[in-house]
Amino acid sequence: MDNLVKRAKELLENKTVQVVIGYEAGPTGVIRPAFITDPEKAGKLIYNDKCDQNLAVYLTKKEVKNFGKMAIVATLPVMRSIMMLISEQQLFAESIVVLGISADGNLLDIADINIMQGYIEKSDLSNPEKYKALLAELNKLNPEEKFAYWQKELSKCIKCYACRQACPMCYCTRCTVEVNQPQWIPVQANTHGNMEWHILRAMHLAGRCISCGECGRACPVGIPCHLLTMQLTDQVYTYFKVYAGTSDKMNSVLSTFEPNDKESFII
Amino acid sequence: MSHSEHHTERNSLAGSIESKVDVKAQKCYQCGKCSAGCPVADDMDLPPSVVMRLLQTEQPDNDDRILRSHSIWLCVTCEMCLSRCPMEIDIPSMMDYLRQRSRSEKKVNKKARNIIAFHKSFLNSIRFTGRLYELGLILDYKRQSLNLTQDISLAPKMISRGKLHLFPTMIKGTAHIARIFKKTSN
Amino acid sequence: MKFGIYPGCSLTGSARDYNESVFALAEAFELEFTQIPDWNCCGATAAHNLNKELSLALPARILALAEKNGLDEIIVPCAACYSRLVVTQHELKKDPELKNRISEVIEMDYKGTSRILNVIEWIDKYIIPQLDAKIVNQFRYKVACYYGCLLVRPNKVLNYDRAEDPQTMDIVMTKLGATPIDYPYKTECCGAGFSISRTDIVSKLSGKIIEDAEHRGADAIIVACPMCHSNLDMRRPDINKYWKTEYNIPVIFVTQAIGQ
Amino acid sequence: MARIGVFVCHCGENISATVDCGKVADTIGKLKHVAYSTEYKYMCSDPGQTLIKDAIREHKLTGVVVSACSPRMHEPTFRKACAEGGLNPFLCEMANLREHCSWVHEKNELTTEKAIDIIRTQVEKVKLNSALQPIRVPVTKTSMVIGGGIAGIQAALDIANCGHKVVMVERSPSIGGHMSQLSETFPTLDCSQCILTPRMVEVAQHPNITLYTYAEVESVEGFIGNFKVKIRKKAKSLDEKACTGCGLCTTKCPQKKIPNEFEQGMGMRPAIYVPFPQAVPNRPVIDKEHCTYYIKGKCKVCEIVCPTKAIRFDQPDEILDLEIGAIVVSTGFDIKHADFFPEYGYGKYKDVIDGLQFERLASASGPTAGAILRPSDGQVPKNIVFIACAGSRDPAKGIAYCSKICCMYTAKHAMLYKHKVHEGNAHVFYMDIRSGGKNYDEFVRRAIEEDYVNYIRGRVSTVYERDGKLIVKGVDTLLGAQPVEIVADMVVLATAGVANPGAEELAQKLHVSYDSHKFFAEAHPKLKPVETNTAGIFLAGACQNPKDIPDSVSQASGAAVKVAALFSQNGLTREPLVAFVNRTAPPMYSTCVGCFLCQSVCPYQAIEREDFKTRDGKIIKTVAKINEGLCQGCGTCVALCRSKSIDLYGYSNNQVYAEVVALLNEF
Amino acid sequence: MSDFEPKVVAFVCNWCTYAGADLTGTSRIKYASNVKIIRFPCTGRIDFMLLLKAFANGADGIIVSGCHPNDCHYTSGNFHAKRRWIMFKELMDFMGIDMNRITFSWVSAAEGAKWADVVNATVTRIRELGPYVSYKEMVDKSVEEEVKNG
Repeated sequence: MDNLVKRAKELLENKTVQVVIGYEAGPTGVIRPAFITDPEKAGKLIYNDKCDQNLAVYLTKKEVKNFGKMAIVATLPVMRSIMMLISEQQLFAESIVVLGISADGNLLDIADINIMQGYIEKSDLSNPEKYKALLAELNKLNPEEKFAYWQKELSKCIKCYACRQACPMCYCTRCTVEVNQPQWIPVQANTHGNMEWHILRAMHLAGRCISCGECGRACPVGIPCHLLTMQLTDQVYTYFKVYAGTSDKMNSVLSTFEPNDKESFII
Repeated sequence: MSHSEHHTERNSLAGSIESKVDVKAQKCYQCGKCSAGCPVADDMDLPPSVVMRLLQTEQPDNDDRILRSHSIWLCVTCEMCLSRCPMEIDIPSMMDYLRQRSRSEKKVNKKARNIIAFHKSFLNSIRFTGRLYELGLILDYKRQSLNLTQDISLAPKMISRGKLHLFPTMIKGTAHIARIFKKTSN
Repeated sequence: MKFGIYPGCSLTGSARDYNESVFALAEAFELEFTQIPDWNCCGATAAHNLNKELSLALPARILALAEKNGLDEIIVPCAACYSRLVVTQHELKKDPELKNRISEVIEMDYKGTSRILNVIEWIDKYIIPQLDAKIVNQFRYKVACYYGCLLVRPNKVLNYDRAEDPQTMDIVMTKLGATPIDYPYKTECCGAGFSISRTDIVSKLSGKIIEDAEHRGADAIIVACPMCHSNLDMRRPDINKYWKTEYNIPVIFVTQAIGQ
Repeated sequence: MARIGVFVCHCGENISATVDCGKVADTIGKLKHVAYSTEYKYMCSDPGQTLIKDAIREHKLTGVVVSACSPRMHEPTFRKACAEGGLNPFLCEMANLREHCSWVHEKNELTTEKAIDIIRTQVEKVKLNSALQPIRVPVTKTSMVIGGGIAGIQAALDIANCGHKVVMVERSPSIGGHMSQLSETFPTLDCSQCILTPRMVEVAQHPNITLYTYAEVESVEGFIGNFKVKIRKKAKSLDEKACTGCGLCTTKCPQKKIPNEFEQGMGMRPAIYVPFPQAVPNRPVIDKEHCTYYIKGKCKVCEIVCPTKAIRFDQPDEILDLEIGAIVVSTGFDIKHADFFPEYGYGKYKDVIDGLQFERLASASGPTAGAILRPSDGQVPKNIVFIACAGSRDPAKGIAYCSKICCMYTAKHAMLYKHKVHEGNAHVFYMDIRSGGKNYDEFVRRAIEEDYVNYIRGRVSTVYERDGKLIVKGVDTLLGAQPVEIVADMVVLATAGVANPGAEELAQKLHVSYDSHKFFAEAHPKLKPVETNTAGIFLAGACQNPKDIPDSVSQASGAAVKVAALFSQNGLTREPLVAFVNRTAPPMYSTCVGCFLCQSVCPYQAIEREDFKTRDGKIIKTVAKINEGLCQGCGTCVALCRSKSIDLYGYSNNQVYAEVVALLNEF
Repeated sequence: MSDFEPKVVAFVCNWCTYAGADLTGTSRIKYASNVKIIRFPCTGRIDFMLLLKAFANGADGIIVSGCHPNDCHYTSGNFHAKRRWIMFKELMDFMGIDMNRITFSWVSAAEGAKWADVVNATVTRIRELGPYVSYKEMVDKSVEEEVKNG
């Protein structure tokens, strides 16, 4: 990872960027996000296979934006998040430098959006293998079992909204859950309200989820809520043959249409 | 629900062509461009566009006329019809299917006897040797078609030019070829 | 990259001269290729007329043999074989279920990865680039380039040249010093598989092809298909008898023209 | 505190026959917030309406629910009544007891209960209604017509004659369009130029019309009544005021070998040229691409010979900024040329021509002065073949549609040929003859019966040349698909009508949608054929799909009426049932986060961007803003908005939510 | 369950299905009275959350209906709705929420008879399925959870 450190240092030294968002090892060795502003501290940056947090979530945070131009250590999900954020006008391509990391952990030379797009297009964009297996398991259940499964899982939800906080696509300044005219989602945590919240979240991420799995990792009570969005990612591909985060000019699946979109349930 | 799902299973020839070779007779609007370009149309009892029209009627009598026609055997699969068809109807594939149906229903036109005899001889030749044994083909064809004197003048010239082998070349995998023939003969 | 060649039955028999000229060319231009070991007949017209599955299985065996022997590119001089092989590749790519079924029939793995070249493609790719260095005599004749059916149709499957008034052979011939004529019969059918069973039809169709070439003052008809050659050349007595004519325009394989 | 009045109508016996209206009114009357509930035999009658008006005043009602027929029937009636009673009309809702209840169910308890539920739901909704004011939008009473063919000319004249200003923008140096190229017109065979030229002159001279030729639309911003348009006037290299149109320059220009576009390439023109003798304006332009001076830097013959010194080599393009209230798009069509047809020789045979070329050959002002002569050798063709549906109805060539005009002009061509070459034979290969139209089929029959044009039903497979003749291989499908071979001297292809090159780019500039063939799309295929989905932009002529002259002219007049209707008032009044994006106090300004996904769902381009800036102009936040002039109130953006920052008047989130809750719960 | 009267809510667009249902009335075609209609300007306006709210408030069945593709009064609202319903249906199926209880249909302003058919078929189906017990139980349980939690 010398290359990464060297590049980050360079960028900070020649003032191309004011902050580098990456990973560092905390005092106890736990990987945590790092926000490096001092070139001398670039050496703290690390990258290994434990660095799985989707850092793109910080790109829309005011506190981070205030540093100025940002560089970000970006694995495939981060790059795809960046594409989504640019296409949804939450980020300007000019305001970031992407320190791309390949699947085998090496620094990529991502000079601009087009190169990043080329890289993304060449990559496997379907859900990660470990989640595919889980999804397949769940899809095998019958409807009653599915309903029971989700009721059980969602009864655990404490409405802490960590899933929302961790998701780079959940950048709204006001979430639907904060609307009380009408009160779309009940304030209190209960199975039914929790289910409504998770349905809402999954629908809002339909065609926008880039399968990073961050929401599931963030959940303090272990609800596999990422499977909801990933299931829709699969379906979006099945029906519309697109994956989210493949271009900086993406039209979201639910804000566009093709006249010949196929379905079989509308009579 | 799409409109086509409302239709029940069709028993017509057009129906089976649609399901077996994915050629939709109803697409034909009878412009006749296939017949206009077909090199053998003037020898045909039913030029291709007429075959299409008969199919569209979905009448048993008309289906029968097609299967008993000389046309389906006269088609040389030159693909000109498909190449120029504005509706991109794959008539050549359909003709292949019609020939097979005509044989399986034992409706082969008498005039097509020679043509089929030749095809059969051809396949016989490769069934046993793996490759085409041209002299064997010709002899077998003569036997099947009873055209005993045809091309007699050609043979000696060809043999002398090394163009007609007196003995067949047997490939190593003749047993393999025989199994392929067996598995595909339904 | 290993190049394979699939000569096909005609080239070992009635079209021996074609075979010889292909090999002679290859030798002259130092191009090596391996015959697909133990190749079989592609099934030709007979197979697809009588039995669809067989018509796919026979070519599939050939392609599978090529794959097994690591032949990434196969040269197929016979236009009819070329068409059968490409069509098979296309059909099996389109329908994975059919592919599995055929694999089962031929008892071999079939992937469909080989690239299939017809003779003109082969010439264009490997001969033309070093033509200037090797050419001895310019082929200074007026020629009618006859492509026949199977080099260009079905166009969407073969994806080679344009369906109407194709140009590739004309370009090759021009490079050899010949003057191709504007020739509307380039892709009209010669009667193909009726060579023996319906000589009358062959005579009629081939006669038109020859008549137009003669009428336009061509010195020779250039072909790339043994079947076309045999219909236009070997059937000449029948043709002349059918049309009551005395056509004597020669019919030459494109490879022979280069060899000259 | 809401005070709702409910008025249950019997509709004679239409409702009361199955619904117990008395019980309904009683039950509803007991609901919280219902201040008044009554029943009456005919609510829509004068006494019924008076009942409502009086109750509004008497009971100080804050909302009214009229429980009667479908709102699609009488909503305007009752809203008006409420307004007369002093209540904002948008505080009135209807409960549909007739179409959705009494007429479709049997007389029983359940039906009455359903009626109560329907009313209850509307009561809950109306409590949340807002008093709305109609939206007023100012209108600039100047229209722009893009394209000066017959459709544009007709639209411009009609609008101008209504007393409104028109700016006409034409891309080429003269107006007139394809119609000016035609020889005679079907079904009357009157001379095209003779009927068109007076109209062209009228456009040029009309006091209400400003004509910009050799000009193109650069950009269009804004919305209905308030478009801001930029027009690029391409440099003609000429001082139009100084030029007298004497034409000396065009005769002296040494460059004379440029294919003449007006003659469809069958004649030549100089580099400084007037497209055709009757051109309007009749002033030359310099074709910079071919002018020797522009290419090589010397020549200037035209400048030297010009008696009025009108040539301006250094003239720049000019950009005009215009305020426009309505736009008529009439950019016309193009046709496929012979090179589109591989089987007919890829355009390599000179005597295989397209329909427009035939028009020029037949035209008295054309390159042959009206004689039908072969382009290859100038001989009179003795055998001529017309091929209809060349490219049209040909999905394999990417054109599945019928071009509509070809059947008629092919009959006309064959007729003109027979009138000019008496001893000649005309053959027409056709698939169907589509001659619906006044005197159209009679015209085709005349070609067949009186002029002995040989109509053959079948398509032509191929055309090739042999010994200077064209061999046409077709088929007669009415004779059992018998092959037909004709040795012809000339072949005329009735080629498909296609969208104009540049149509797509213009559509994007105008924010008007277009179909897969790049023809402009109408707002509704049946009921809004001249409107586009962008309010204030209308269509005329063949830019929408291939059309003949009468259809183009009719549509142009239709479009003109739409413009005139828009201009008949000083401002636009629109129903205020539109979407809006919320606004909050700084520093948030709105809960909208500016993802603008709503922009791509909006069919009307009604969603704009609004920047909030600091005092020194730095943008703090950009959020969505609805243009009330454009929004039609479909609410698709509302359902899509994740942060619920957009809402819709009349169908707000609060209202529809309340309806769901009310419908399913008893109180 | 013979006396079970399903509660069915219909979410329909103003221009096609609402008008179609008007035509059912004008044509005096009878249908089950269990269905109650909520009018929207367009299917594009129908928020998927409203469907969940309908179940939460005790609906046993739902109908969502609008203009046929290409007939939308606003040209494309129904196309957007179609995509939304595709996603919604897939998510519901994944979570085991009973999509047999929702009928999606296109009913034009001319299809009065079709509207009656759609309603009757839906009511018959829901009658067979019985009340949406599992969803109701979840909602009821949730109310208890809340009471318990305070």
